[in-house]
Amino acid sequence: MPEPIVSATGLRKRFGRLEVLKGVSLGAEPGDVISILGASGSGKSTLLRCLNLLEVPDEGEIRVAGESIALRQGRHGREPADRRQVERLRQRVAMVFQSFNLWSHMTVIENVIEAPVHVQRRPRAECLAEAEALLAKVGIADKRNHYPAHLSGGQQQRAAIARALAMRPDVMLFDEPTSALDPELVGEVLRVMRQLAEEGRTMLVVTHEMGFARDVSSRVLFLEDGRIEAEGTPAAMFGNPASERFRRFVQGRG
Amino acid sequence: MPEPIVSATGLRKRFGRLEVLKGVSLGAEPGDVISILGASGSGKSTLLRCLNLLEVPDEGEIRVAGESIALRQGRHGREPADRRQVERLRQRVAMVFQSFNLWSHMTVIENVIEAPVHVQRRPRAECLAEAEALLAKVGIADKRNHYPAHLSGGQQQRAAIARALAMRPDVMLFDEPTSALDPELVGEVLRVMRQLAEEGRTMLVVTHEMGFARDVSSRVLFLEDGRIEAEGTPAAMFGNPASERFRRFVQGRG
Amino acid sequence: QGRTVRIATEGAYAPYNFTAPGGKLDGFEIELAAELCKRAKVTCEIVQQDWDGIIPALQAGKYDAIMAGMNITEKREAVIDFSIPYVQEAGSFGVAKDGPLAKLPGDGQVFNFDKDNAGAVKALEAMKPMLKGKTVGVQVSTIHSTFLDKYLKGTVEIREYKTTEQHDLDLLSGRIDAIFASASAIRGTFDKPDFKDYTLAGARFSGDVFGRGVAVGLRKGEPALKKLFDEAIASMNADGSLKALSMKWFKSDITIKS
Amino acid sequence: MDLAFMAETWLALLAGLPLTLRLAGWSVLCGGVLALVLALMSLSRHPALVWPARAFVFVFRGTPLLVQVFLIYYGLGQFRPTLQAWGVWWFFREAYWCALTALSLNTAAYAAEIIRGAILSVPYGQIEAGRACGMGRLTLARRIVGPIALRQALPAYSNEIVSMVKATSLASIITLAEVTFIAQKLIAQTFRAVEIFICAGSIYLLINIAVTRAILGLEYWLSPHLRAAPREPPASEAAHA
Amino acid sequence: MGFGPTGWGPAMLRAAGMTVVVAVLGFLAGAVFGSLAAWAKLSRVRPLRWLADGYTTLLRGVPDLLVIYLFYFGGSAALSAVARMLGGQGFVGVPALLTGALALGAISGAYQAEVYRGAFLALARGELEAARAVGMPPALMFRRIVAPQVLRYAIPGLGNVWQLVLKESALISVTGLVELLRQSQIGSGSTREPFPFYLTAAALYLAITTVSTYGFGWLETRSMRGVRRA
Ligand SMILES: Nc1ncnc2c1ncn2[C@@H]1O[C@H](COP(=O)(O)OP(=O)(O)OP(=O)(O)O)[C@@H](O)[C@H]1O
Ligand SMILES: Nc1ncnc2c1ncn2[C@@H]1O[C@H](COP(=O)(O)OP(=O)(O)OP(=O)(O)O)[C@@H](O)[C@H]1O
Ligand SMILES: [Mg+2]
Ligand SMILES: [Mg+2]
Repeated sequence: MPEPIVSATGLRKRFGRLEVLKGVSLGAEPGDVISILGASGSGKSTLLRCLNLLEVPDEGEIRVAGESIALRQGRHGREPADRRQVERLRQRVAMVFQSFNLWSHMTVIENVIEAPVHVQRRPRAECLAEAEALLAKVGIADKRNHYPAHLSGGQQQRAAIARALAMRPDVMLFDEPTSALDPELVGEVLRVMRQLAEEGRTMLVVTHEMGFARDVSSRVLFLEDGRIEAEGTPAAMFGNPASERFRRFVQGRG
Repeated sequence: MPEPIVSATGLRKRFGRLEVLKGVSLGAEPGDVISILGASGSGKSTLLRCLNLLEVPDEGEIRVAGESIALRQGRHGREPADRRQVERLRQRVAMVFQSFNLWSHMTVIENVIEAPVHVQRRPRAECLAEAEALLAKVGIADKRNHYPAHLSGGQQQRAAIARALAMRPDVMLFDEPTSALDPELVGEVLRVMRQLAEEGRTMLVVTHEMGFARDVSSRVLFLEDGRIEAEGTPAAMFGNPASERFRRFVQGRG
Repeated sequence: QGRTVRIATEGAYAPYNFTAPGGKLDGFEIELAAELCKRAKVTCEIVQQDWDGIIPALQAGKYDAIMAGMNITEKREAVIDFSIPYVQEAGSFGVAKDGPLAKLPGDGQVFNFDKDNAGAVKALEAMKPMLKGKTVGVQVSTIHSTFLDKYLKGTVEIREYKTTEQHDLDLLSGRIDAIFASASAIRGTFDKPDFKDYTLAGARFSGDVFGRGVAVGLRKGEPALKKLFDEAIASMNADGSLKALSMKWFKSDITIKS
Repeated sequence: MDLAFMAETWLALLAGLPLTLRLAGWSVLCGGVLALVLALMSLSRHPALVWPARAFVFVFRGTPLLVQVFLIYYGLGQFRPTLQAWGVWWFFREAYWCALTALSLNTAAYAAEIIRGAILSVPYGQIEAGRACGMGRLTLARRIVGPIALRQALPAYSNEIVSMVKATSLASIITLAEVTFIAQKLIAQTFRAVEIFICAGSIYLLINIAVTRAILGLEYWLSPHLRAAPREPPASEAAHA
Repeated sequence: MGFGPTGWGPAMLRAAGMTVVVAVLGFLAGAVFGSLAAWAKLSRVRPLRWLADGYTTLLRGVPDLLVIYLFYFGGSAALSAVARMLGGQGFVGVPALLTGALALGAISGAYQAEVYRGAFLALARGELEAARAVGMPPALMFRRIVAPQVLRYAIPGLGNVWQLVLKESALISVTGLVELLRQSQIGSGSTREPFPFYLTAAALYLAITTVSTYGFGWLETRSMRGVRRA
């Protein structure tokens, strides 16, 4: 069994009084596509954000590509011991935010080439060409010179996906990457993601698309109240759910 | 046939060179639930925003509750002739934004009672009680005193829905009201909407939930490139789509 | 004749006029004003006004007279009237006791350009070699700065200060080699312990640019008021009470003998 | 109004312009650099950095510039032997350097607050997005926080620059013959305060109009995202990458 | 300094009080002028924008002393002229405190306008739309949504303007008001001992600043509720 490229052990995270993650462990091997399901407020976004240290877990260990992220007790709670290490790791782990977070002072194309050019220091011309291709792939090539404020919701989401892909990351964290998309585009984006999976890219996807969880992912993880309530292959999870709670969740639909 | 409570005739809207709406007409009678479907960027949000004059159409007429909204040619394009009239209308037409737009300096409960207390001038105590009930209904009663920045995506969306409902509007404009929700909550929110429909509330819903469009709405409207490409009862639209384009759209899902 | 005359003073120019800790005005001109008003049989009210606005506010009519150590000069006469002068002081240098200028020739003698022009010029020429290249501080836009400009420009480097305290401080810090001001102002400063190593030096000058002395400033076109002040000053000069006041506040007689 | 007199006054005042400009320019520049350091110090979480920065801002914002100029020039002048022993007297001996020091320290305190506020107003999500793609602190500051904060700080900063231009007039109390010094001298000679002030005022006004226009231009250039969408997508490269 | 009959303490304290009064009045007047000007600047009506631009450019651009001169001497000259026309005579003084506060208000208003405008531009557009969408009329929207958020972003800038006004209050001594710096000048001219006076003045200004810094800090924390910080 190959070494996991990302793994978390015993993650705990609290905001004030509220404990959002209550000991979560997971591991993703190269090429894994893990769907993270769960009710609203169950801690899915927080889990993803912990994996690239946007939130520092109060307890637990995170390993990326064989390295354990060193954490230490700082004055204001736990903090990364080595900033450089975290920055290095983040270049290999891209994230698509639930609220997109496009940079408002840059056009779409500028948003996309920002990290490749200024963080990874790849040649600008190459990045531009790649960015154009990515924008075409997600279908917003004509909006390349627009500012985010002038895009529709779905266009923003696609720009955010292109931005993450442009970093050529090993691991991608998607926080509801298709929430603002119409069925056609959902299909398109899921196709892109499947293709990435085939290329061996690892993905962790928070999603409400049961179709995606069932058809594309290699593993499904059901989060409930800060704990992993159920976990398994899509076939096992959807075919014959061991968890009563998960069964209800999936059938929740009206 | 009853008089439509909202109607639009020949709406056109352009942003710079881009013509986003190219002559859209629609009418909603009391109790109607109209699903608006369409690809990303097809102008769905713009259409909704025109209906309550957040965008002023370049051409066309909008009527609400029998009144035609007076528009005039101002220095900077068209503008409402009578601000009061627009304000009056907006109190009867509530909107849930695609990006929620909760007021960041107010807690959830303050967001919900803001308009009833300060715009509609209803007694505070009554509004508070009603707001509590609404928050409970959408399942975020425990977050009443949180600021929007501390909520998960789904929680923000539900707060936005509660805020719109608190105005007791005649017409509700929903811009993808379930995009950030898990299947269970989608079911819950759709149940609330169905209930509103039964109470005779009129709704226009931009959605990517085919299930909702098929099961709840009284009419489905398919927008393509700024025009209404197809329109009809759900049965007619889904059962035997006259539009080839619409059939492809619905089946888009990968 | 029963009218009220409002007189403005600065209240920050000891010993002419200054403010006591409690806010009460005091000084040579305050006592003088009281006596002048008594003799002129008018009621007086003294108001305090910052120096920068003192002439504009007179012209605007905020008060009727200025008694603020103001010398009669041509430029001022172009915009306001003056009474006859009540005191006049010679200009003098102040230097460090152990500095290069301590031995300035002239030794405290007063030369008047109007009465003894040749003598004054000679005394000045005698001082020039020693002053050459030195930096002298002076209060800006005063008769003293006019004097330096007219007679010593090119010989000394002139540095202009807003107030006399400021050039005193710079003398102390050694940024300048001498100050040029009225003898009473210099003496007032050099009495302080900080300045025990400083002294008046060289010849003193009057006449010409120094003008005709310190007088009451009045709005133009009020001859009746000018007459009241002129007569009162003349009468105080005549009976020696002005001299007594001068002795009290300046420790010397600087009244004008005609 | 006496036009001939005004014209003559105006020309006389122009003699002070170079000094005024030099004082304003250098103090804004030096003050700006110091302000950035101070703002970053007070935003850091380290008490050893936060407190000195706060104390500095407190003292220099809290006392009038006039008093600062006075104390730096005349006050330090009283410690000449000490300063000579430290070998810095040559610096404090000169009114020009003292004025520049006081003006720079003063504007640094104000600008530090402006910059701090601007940095705090950068939306959190934008910073997170930067972190998430592995930006180091410097890149994040240069590419994301800097541009957004700069845009946000400009109106307030233009206030500060403009008031700095005017504040150079306080250098007149330490014998520097800039525009106001000359104006006051002329007033003392002619007593035509209002006319002379109007002349002096017009000089400051012209400088300040130039400054504010320049900053407005910069502001406009930096905020295309607040304007309408591009008329037609230019095929060229990104506008100001 | 001292507080005895020969001490300058009480006089300095009184002057400090005058400084505070003038500064507060000037700042408040400035808030009114400033928000009007900011509103005009953001409006779509061109002449209004020009007017506001002219106001802020002029009052920020010319030395403050000139503005005070014009308000004070200009104001009383105008009043006197009016009085003469009505058959009165002589000098009609404008109350120094009133002119001082108005002049400071006019000046600080020009600065505050820029601060408010900048803060307004930092507001999230979507939140304004949400307000419009519930039918808020402009005044209500201003009071409930815009003002609280503008204040949030404006507070650091306003703190600066307040400090500016506090110190600009020194300039109104040309109108004859005795505030802190004027009192120091009087004191140092009368005693020929400048340092004690300027140091005391600095200490008193710092005391005022301490209180106001604390106040602004409190406001800032309060208004920042609900904002996530990096
Ligand atoms: N303020 C604006 N300025 C310029 N272009 C705009 C603006 N708002 C929207 N557009 C453009 O108008 C088109 C329609 O936008 P709209 O938001 O109505 O799409 P939508 O149908 O809601 O899409 P989605 O499902 O992605 O939300 C898009 O191409 C968008 O780029
Ligand atoms: N910064 C914060 N401060 C306080 N509470 C927070 C913060 N961020 C998240 N929470 C709380 O933590 C819980 C989990 O949030 P999270 O965003 O992880 O949920 P989620 O599973 O992503 O939900 P959704 O599907 O609605 O996005 C929520 O109850 C939320 O209110
Ligand atoms: Mg989430
Ligand atoms: Mg939309």
